[in-house]
Amino acid sequence: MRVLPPPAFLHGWVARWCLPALVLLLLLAAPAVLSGFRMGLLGKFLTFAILALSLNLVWGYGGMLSLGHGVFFGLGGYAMAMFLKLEAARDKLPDFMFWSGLTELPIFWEPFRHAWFALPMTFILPAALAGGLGYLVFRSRITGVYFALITQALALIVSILFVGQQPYTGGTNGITNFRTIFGFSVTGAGTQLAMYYITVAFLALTYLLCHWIIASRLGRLLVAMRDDENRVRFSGYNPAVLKTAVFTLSAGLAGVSGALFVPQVGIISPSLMGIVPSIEIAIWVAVGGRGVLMGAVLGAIVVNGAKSLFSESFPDIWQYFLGALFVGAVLMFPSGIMGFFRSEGWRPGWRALTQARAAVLKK
Amino acid sequence: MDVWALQIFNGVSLSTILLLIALGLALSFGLMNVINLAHGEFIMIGAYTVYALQQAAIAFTGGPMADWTFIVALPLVFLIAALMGLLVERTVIRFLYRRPLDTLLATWGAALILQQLARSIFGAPNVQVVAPLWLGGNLDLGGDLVLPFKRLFIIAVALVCLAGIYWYMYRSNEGRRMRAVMQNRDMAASLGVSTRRVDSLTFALGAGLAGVAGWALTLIGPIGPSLGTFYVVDAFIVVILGGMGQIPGTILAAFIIGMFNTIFEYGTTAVVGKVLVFTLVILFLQWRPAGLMRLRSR
Amino acid sequence: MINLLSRKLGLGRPAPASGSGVADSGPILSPILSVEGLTVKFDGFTVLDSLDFSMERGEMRFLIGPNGAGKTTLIDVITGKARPVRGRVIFDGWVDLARRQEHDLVRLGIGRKFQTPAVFGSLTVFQNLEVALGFRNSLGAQMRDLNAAGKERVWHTLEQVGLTSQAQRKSGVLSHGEKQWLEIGMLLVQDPKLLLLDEPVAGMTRRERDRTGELLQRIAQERSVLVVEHDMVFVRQLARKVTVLHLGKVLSEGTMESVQQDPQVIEAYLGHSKPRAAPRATPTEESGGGLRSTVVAPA
Amino acid sequence: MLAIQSLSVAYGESVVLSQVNMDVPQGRVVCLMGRNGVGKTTLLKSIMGLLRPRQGQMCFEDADITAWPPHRRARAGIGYVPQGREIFPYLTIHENLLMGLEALPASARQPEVLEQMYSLFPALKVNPRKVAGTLSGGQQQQLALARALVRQPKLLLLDEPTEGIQPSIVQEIEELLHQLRGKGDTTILLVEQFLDFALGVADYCYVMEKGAIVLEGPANDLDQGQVREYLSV
Repeated sequence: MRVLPPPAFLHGWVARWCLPALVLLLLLAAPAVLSGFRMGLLGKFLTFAILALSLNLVWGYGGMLSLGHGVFFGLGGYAMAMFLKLEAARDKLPDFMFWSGLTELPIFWEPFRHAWFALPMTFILPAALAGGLGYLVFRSRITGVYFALITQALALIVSILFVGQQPYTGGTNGITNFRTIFGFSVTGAGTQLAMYYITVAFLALTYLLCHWIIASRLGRLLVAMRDDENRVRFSGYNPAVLKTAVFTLSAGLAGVSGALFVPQVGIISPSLMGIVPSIEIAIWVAVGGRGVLMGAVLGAIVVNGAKSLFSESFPDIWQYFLGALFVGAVLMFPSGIMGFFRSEGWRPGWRALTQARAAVLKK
Repeated sequence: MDVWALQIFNGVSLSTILLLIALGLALSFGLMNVINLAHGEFIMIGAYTVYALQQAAIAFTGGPMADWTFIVALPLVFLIAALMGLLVERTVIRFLYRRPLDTLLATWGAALILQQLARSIFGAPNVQVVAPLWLGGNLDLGGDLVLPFKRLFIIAVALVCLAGIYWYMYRSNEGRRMRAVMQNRDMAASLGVSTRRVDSLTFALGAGLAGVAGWALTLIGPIGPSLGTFYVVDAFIVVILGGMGQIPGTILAAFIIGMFNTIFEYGTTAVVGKVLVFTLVILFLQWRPAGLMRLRSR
Repeated sequence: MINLLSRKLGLGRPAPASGSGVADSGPILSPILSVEGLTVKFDGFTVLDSLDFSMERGEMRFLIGPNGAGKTTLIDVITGKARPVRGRVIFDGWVDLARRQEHDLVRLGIGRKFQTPAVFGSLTVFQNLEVALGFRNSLGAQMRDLNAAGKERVWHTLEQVGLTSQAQRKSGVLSHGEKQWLEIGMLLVQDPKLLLLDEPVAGMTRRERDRTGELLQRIAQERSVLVVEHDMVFVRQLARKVTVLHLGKVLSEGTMESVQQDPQVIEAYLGHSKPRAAPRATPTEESGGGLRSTVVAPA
Repeated sequence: MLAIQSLSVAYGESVVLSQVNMDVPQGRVVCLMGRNGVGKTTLLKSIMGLLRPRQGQMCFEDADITAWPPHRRARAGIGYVPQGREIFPYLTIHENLLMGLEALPASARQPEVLEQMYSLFPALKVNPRKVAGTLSGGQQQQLALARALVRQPKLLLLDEPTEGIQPSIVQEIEELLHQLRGKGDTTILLVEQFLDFALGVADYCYVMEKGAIVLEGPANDLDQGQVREYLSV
């Protein structure tokens, strides 16, 4: 039985760029109709969308479920926050250091005065951590559940490490009370609008970068590794190096999203990088559709939209709902929103194809 | 000298609790290739069961019985946690055999629901179980060596549990069946063992043990809805270090992690100690990726 | 960064010159593969027993033998999956294969096909070959499309394995036989010196098997091929030289005809190497001694 | 006793058994022959319920067992000695034997019957607390046989019991099969690739090639030359 090919327009150029372009247009137009509060919220979701994209790259395409992406997000966020905090403190000691009894600025804070150092660090710090850990882990051929658990342990350890180092990191409260960014008031409407557009730009760039990668031979190699790592090894590649490279890049992108988050929301704290937020990123991706770039973006926006909707009025129900979402998304909709539209919404022929593919993937 | 003896004592005390938690994880991984992220919630359920029972005793008897509820609670804790484990296994995990990563996410969902349930029933703030008076003292061995009864009691109970597990695994028919399924599922089924039943029982057993760990933790500090998350990650590390699904490896790993944690903590701080242990485990895996013990494979 | 990674990947460099033994590049006449005194044990059970075996350049050799003879284990040792207790495997006259990583072996020119087809199910047939072809590209080069020569090569290989018309289909939906051919194609496109094929026609229909036979004939013109196979019809069709393994040792070697005549081989396949007791009379009525007494204890 | 009708089994895309019909009558020894890789083991696994057939039907003592899980088949009286023994390597000899009683209702699990097995296989009696994985191949095979026989199955599936085993033990196994056949209350389906061994014990033979039965008949009527053709290189 030949399976019908999907409708031509859906897998051609149009399909590839139509939805993203539409989303981009909506995002660009959003500030015109949204209140400042809602726009701020949307801006926050968009940083999460970047984060989800970064996880989708390693998990959706590479098959490595990282439960530690919150850490990379957080490291980027802290790097940015240190810069902003120093700008706010001017020549004085940042307030929380003063409260914790420090008398002078710790040496490793010093370079973060400079944007040329701090901004690249939002990428480099998480990337370096991921690169080091990733190489060790992948080299000893730790995959699957083991990898997930190790990254989860990373999330726990780094978050309690930041809680414990009160004088240097602000402890549980994290770093907050920023004043200006490059001289502009952080809370100013204009700054917020600018930050929003910068975030949209970064989201678009990240999307393009991810698309470029997955559409390249490297991306196909990544998918090949997900399908059958042993075959990749027997095809002459060293999976440890490839995986480390992708994991490193992904962590760097997560760091950038953290850096964009901080000026918009005004805080970074260990509670944003621990176990709970780290694994929530995975559910954004799962709900949106793993292995589909747009899925990660939509998943991050939809789940967080629902979260703010619910948790404003019924915080209890939200927790139950989130739990059910984890169970349900995995048990009933393993291919997420995008997968649903692709398989159920269209012609039966495509459904058959997707099912056949799913069956093969499951194997 | 006394200082070190005390550290070793603390290490043993931590190790036994870790082991109670990790055993369930190791057993269900060895049997079903499944890691249950809701495992920590069984700890929490165990702890809250003690709390609820004590509150009930105080409410109905006005207090005098409260001390004894703590002991009475033990079998009940085991039973309730085991039943919750059975529930999770039957409703979530059994559908996800052979999809380990998906199991992680789905069981995390179950964990969230269980945590919120605890929050809805008992409130979000931490609560404290009142330790029985007779556990309030210390065993004074002279010098600086003062061992709290509470900790000694925990070690004793944990050892009793371990002895029970040992008996169950190596002396009972159910345990023999479980080991057989672990070693060769198809063959065990071909000999007439209902592997589904063994899976469920083992899972429930692991959950029950975690519940007992929760019961023990009520002696150490306050309890809250997310009590389990903190301990269970250490247990994951134990299971990874021990070699997934390896019982002797798990036991050894629990003691190594417990000891190192306590010793590093003593030398530095609690947090730095954890970082050091984590780093050591990662480095150890470079040398032996399959953990301390591994099944020889053909 | 990319350069560094590429070096780590070992992409784009010639075969490592760090082989042990003879320093010079391999003499042309040396065997492509030579196994010397190889012993492998699992749990104390001897799977390969000081096995000596060698293959000439450009040869297509079939490896047969009853169950548990150690055929797959031999391939496992060559590809570094199993570790020998003693002995060594020399490739291309001078490269000792001990403790080589898998990707290193591929770069040396050894390709292995697994028993069950291992292809990348979510990639198209073309992309599968593209991934296989790119193993010498650096990470940076992986970001660019295949050059024209590379594409040409992929198409050429597709034609060789007869999958041209399937090029744009996801390989996961291919039939079993097509997957097998695709995997062979993935090896071919890498232009290996030595091809190890583990039961390439298992589970194939008759027609598929015949096509595979033709394919192997063509492949073997340009490289050395070692095939493990049970399907005797297939072996008979193709084989020039056959090695029979039994209990971890070479039992017989030669043309198919000579091997077939070898009493030891017949014994290994049909009987036990033990002095047989006279058949016992048994009480069951139907099982009269007739046939049994005519059973010739071979050799 | 066991009737198989047009059974087809596939691993993914690759068809391993196609349209196999087979009949194992009560009290007989039926032998299934063929070179390795033709699907003999797959057939036994399907009978045991370890593989799901794509189509076809299996009946055991008039019950349709096609959809039954393995443990239910075991409890109905099917015993299985798999290829490669598959004893439980970290269980003791004694525990392995106890596993053999699993298929019986709890009340019928009499440890006394173990004694019979020990007297049947004295090698196992030497140290029943020994971990089974440390036994030699031949002893493991004896253990696997004992484990299957201890509950006195109505139908015994034997997969290459002589593979890779020293001749003296092969002979013992052969004698055991003769004894079992003599008693007549155990039906045996034997998979074997060695012609002389097979013909030595079987009443009826099937020969398999590429997943299908190509030859069958009473052991003494079988055209030996043809069988050799199928089994040899």
